[in-house]
Amino acid sequence: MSAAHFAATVESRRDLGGGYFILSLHTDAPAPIEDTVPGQFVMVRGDWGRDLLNPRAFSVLEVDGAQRLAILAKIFGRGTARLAAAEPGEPMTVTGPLGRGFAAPRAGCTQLLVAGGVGLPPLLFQARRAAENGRPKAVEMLYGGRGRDDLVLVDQLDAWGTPYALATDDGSVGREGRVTLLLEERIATAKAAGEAIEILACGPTPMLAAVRTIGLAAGVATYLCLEENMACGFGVCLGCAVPVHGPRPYRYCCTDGPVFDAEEVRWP
Amino acid sequence: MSAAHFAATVESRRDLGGGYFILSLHTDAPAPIEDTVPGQFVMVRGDWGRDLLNPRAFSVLEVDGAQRLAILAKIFGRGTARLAAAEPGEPMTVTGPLGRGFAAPRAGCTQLLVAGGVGLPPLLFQARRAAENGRPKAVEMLYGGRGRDDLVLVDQLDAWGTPYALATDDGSVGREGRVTLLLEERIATAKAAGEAIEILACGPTPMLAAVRTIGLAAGVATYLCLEENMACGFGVCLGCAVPVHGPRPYRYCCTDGPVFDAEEVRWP
Amino acid sequence: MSAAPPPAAGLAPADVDLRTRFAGKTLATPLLAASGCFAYGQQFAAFTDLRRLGGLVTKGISPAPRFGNPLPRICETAAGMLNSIGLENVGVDAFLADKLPFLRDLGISVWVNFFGTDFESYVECAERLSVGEGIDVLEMNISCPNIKKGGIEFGTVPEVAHRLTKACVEATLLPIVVKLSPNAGDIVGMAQAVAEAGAAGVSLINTITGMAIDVRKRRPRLATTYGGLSGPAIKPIALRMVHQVAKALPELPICGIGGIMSGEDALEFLMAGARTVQVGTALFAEPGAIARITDELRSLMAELGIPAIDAAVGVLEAIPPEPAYAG
Amino acid sequence: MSAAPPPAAGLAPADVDLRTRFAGKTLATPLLAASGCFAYGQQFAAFTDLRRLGGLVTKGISPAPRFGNPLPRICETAAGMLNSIGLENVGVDAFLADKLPFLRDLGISVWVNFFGTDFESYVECAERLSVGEGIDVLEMNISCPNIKKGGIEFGTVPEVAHRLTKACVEATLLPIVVKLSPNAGDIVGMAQAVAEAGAAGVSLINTITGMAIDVRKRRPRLATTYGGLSGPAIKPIALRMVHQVAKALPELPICGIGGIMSGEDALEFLMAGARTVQVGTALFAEPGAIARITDELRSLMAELGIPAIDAAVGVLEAIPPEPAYAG
Ligand SMILES: Cc1cc2nc3c(=O)[nH]c(=O)nc-3n(C[C@H](O)[C@H](O)[C@H](O)COP(=O)(O)OP(=O)(O)OC[C@H]3O[C@@H](n4cnc5c(N)ncnc54)[C@H](O)[C@@H]3O)c2cc1C
Ligand SMILES: Cc1cc2nc3c(=O)[nH]c(=O)nc-3n(C[C@H](O)[C@H](O)[C@H](O)COP(=O)(O)OP(=O)(O)OC[C@H]3O[C@@H](n4cnc5c(N)ncnc54)[C@H](O)[C@@H]3O)c2cc1C
Ligand SMILES: Cc1cc2nc3c(=O)[nH]c(=O)nc-3n(C[C@H](O)[C@H](O)[C@H](O)COP(=O)(O)O)c2cc1C
Ligand SMILES: Cc1cc2nc3c(=O)[nH]c(=O)nc-3n(C[C@H](O)[C@H](O)[C@H](O)COP(=O)(O)O)c2cc1C
Ligand code: FES
Ligand code: FES
Repeated sequence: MSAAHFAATVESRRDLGGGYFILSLHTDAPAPIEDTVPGQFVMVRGDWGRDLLNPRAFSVLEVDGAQRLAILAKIFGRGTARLAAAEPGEPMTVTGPLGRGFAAPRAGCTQLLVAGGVGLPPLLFQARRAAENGRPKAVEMLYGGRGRDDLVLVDQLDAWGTPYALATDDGSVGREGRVTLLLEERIATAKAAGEAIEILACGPTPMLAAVRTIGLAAGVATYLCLEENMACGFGVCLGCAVPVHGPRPYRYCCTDGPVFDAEEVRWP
Repeated sequence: MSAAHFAATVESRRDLGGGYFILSLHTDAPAPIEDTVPGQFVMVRGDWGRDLLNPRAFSVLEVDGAQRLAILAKIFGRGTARLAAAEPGEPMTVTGPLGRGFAAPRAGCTQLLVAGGVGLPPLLFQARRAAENGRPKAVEMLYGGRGRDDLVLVDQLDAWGTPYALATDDGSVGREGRVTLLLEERIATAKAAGEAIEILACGPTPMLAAVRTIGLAAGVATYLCLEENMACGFGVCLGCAVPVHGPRPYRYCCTDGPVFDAEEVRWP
Repeated sequence: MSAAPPPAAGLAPADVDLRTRFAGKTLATPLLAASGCFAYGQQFAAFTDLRRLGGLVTKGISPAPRFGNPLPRICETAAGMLNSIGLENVGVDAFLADKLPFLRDLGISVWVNFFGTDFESYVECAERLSVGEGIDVLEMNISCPNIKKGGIEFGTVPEVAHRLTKACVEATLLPIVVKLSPNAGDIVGMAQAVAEAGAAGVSLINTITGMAIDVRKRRPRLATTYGGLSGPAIKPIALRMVHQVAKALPELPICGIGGIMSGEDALEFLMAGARTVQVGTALFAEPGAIARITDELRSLMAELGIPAIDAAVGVLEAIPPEPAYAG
Repeated sequence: MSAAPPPAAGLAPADVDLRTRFAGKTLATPLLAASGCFAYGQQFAAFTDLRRLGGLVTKGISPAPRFGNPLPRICETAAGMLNSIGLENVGVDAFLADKLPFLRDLGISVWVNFFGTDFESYVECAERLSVGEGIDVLEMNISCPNIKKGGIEFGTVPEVAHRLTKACVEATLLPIVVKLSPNAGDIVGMAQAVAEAGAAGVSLINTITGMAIDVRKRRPRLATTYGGLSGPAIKPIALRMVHQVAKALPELPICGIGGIMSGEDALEFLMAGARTVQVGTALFAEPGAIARITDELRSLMAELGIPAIDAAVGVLEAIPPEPAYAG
């Protein structure tokens, strides 16, 4: 494992509205941040006393050299509420980068990045890497949320030249309806054109379940970035079991994932 | 009881060195702050989550109108460490003013205020009131600490014209030795001069025990401001029992005290 | 859309009916102040409107006054506190004469917590309290972690608890709710024993015996060495015991206690199977905690579309099973 | 004076001797990693120097591999967490072949936690583990809150625990340390029963059965409904049990466990009577916690003038009595 446990400080916090915020962390410790693969995550914890014991898992949104990384989070419970109030200079501990990320886009095969709500960060990171490598169009983002407030950082896709389509439940931006609608149409187009595609998805579990069903039905390779309750993040507590088909009934979100082949996941 | 439970915010924090600090609190709630008697205390708690459950007790150092009060504290454990890091604007809850304070100086009887370390605040408040009432010399402060860092706010006594004498264990300021040395000498002078005196003391328990022994032996009325572990501060948890002589073996620091007649206290 | 729609299941908070029945009486809300954390109520009048409580449980009363344990009696622990107050109280006579009239006049449910130092004095206490007007429930404390004589067996051996409960039930016309000790190995066995002896319900849980050490002084932090642990730290244990007893004895009314600090905590206990709950330690830091928790419970039930307490009690569903593993 | 004098009792941290003896072996420090919180050790090598540990306890091993419980398996509580991992493990054979060699080579004390699903498989497991080279202690887990069969009685009925311990002690030459369940009503009775059966010591405590509820989903937060509570929340209960057993059975070596997060916590357990301690939950947030706690323990002992572990174990004094009350 090429992860480290290191001290960091909050460099900045940028509020995006709707409870979303970006936390940039800086470290002086030697940490293998630079090698982070999109889909990998970090465990983050502030100076929270004995009340909130365990760190929280966040996909890496972006890295900058060996000393800076950013996460994008949404206020959910106590931990994310604390992070949303973190001020520059506040100390944090970070373990990571952890887990296995997404494969890079292969030549001639477009990756459809299906993002729902707070599932955006690993996919935005994937899009950024593709753009940095001069291939912004090797990926296409399909991004859905409940409303306008749930679609953040879209301007970055514009800047990189990443193709994208949006959907909102309330129709306030992009297509009205679920992001899976966009996915179904895009698969249909690809099939019609004989275009090679694969699906990378991250978001709420019901969305991932729908993406899985669609992907498997269409015979398209589908990779899901999953979230399970985690205590450690590095394969020790065995809390983050993911039910799978195969030689053993469970694999682990933190070490075997968080990215899993949709075929493998034992979901209804 | 004329106490209230109210929300307040930190107005300022002034660090005095040696772990001592003054926290000024401001409230917009109707609170009977103005009527506080020196020796009364408040229970203070920050937004500490579920880890540090109970508020901490602090003698009132000073009040300013109906909306401002200050405490002087020293970093001891987790709670005082949190308070020592509190920033202006931080929300606090306060219960108070609580307990029974010191009697005001009577005409013709000098109050010797024996303060040890963090026992200063109620006695400094007593001195302030005497000065405000135009009788700064109705009290005399005998103030002791381990070293220079433990004697804070002495400039206020100068400003008010309050007579005082200092003692430090290491001799860095004032008399070398315990504050009880000053007390014994002062009692001797008073006896010799036929001067009427009484003793008001606050500080670490061993100091209070010594003051009690000296006061009782000399037949001088002696009042001790005690500290016991408190959960509520208003007579409900029964945690803050003080062993006493009299009809019942215990009285309560928070409601019967914190100021007790030394004769009543059942100490060795 | 210009305005966010109300949540699908939404109700107006004012439409939520917080009334609950327990031991034959109706309480305006399921929230009571716990024994030992509310004294005899007067002190709270300065801080909060006592009429907003569903009810209150007095400090434990014994036949004769008791003076309590040496100090230190309390200390804080992670998300909790230890106490060894020693069941200090004014005794039955002074309680009936000096304390009860104030409580009776509040118009909320009055539960009197009581105990004895041996079998006979338990029965005597129940008997003598029965003359008190305005008492709704006698809550019998069989845990008594802080008194030496008798305490342990009453609270941990089902047969002994059965005999004691039976004798007290026969000594009074008031409903007896038995407050069980979490230190008992078999909480369901204890609940069953007291239910069969005629208890009108059980209160779950009392404090759990614990200890803390001052390493600098090389001494226990409490003069009695051990004390009772309360606060959010024990909530998971309390919830588990409530759930176990509710499953095993669905007809037995349960009053849930342990670490309740919020409306959500209270709803957890209701869903686990409690019909009323008590708030203890939270009152020290926030004398008005019960009014706040009541408001939170009402809003949360409205948000979740739960119209009444009955619709919350014991409604837990199991987590749906995973698809079978075929290897 | 220009420089502050060292505290009267002061010692140089380097002069503090952290060695301790347990079950016939000497450990370099009293701090071990707790079972289930350290897996089989490899993962920690990336984060911390494993040689700084006094020892480690493996995840619980059963004769055959086990796959564990459905999810969710963990959730956080106030100053604690619940888990229902289900004693997932690789089984004896894979453990001996794939995991033990790495551990043996660390040069620290290796304790193998084990359990069975019934009487025979406990004995079988002890027997089959005995061939493993480099194992110092077999820690027998009789708590098993998360497995259905057998678990409960082994951990709560002294006679049953006695029989089981005796059979396992006879099946191996390795010392057997029995890890007791805090869910037992009478912890001293349990300790005595296993000591008389030949246990070389006891580990105190395993997790306490607890529960949490997701009120929005109306479901338990764990798929198994109940799970084991660990973390600082349980420390006062663990300390009390260690102290009770140490008082009753002063000769029985005790390994203290429950919510240890700091050197001061560890010293509390030593003073209560433990000769070694284990750190569990703290390792999740801070994989290097044991090295930090070791440093803190060393400094604190130096500050307090305690030169060696033996001088800390069980040294508690009572709080001096108050002067008599004459009325
Ligand atoms: C691999 C991975 C990557 C993630 N990436 C992101 C991200 O980039 N941005 C983001 O906002 N969120 C992300 N999450 C979810 C994030 O970890 C949870 O929202 C967060 O833990 C909630 O913590 P809380 O204290 O606010 O909530 P609480 O409900 O107070 O948390 C209590 C406990 O539940 C656990 N928990 C609650 N929700 C989740 C969840 N959805 N997944 C895992 N554990 C949970 C927490 O870890 C904690 O132990 C990720 C989760 C995983 C597993
Ligand atoms: C009436 C009264 C007036 C006080 N006035 C002052 C003051 O003006 N300035 C000041 O600095 N301190 C004062 N104290 C002491 C102050 O309350 C403690 O220093 C403080 O509670 C320590 O909290 P902590 O969280 O830092 O320590 P911790 O050790 O973490 O506290 C743990 C628990 O122990 C209790 N505790 C610890 N030490 C004391 C103590 N000495 N007295 C009472 N409870 C204690 C705390 O309330 C808390 O519940 C006063 C205490 C009382 C009872
Ligand atoms: C200081 C204190 C005193 C208590 N006294 C009593 C008592 O006299 N009788 C009783 O049955 N329970 C007593 N209890 C237990 C509480 O009623 C309650 O069962 C326990 O504290 C758990 O609830 P909590 O976590 O909300 O405090 C006391 C608790 C505390 C903290
Ligand atoms: C995730 C997890 C898994 C555990 N697995 C085991 C186990 O396999 N065998 C065992 O005896 N104890 C197990 N325990 C209990 C711990 O070893 C320890 O007794 C308990 O967690 C209390 O210590 P702590 O508060 O330091 O975590 C486990 C604890 C946790 C949190
Ligand atoms: S989070 Fe601990 S094993 Fe995955
Ligand atoms: S602090 Fe609660 S009674 Fe005094």
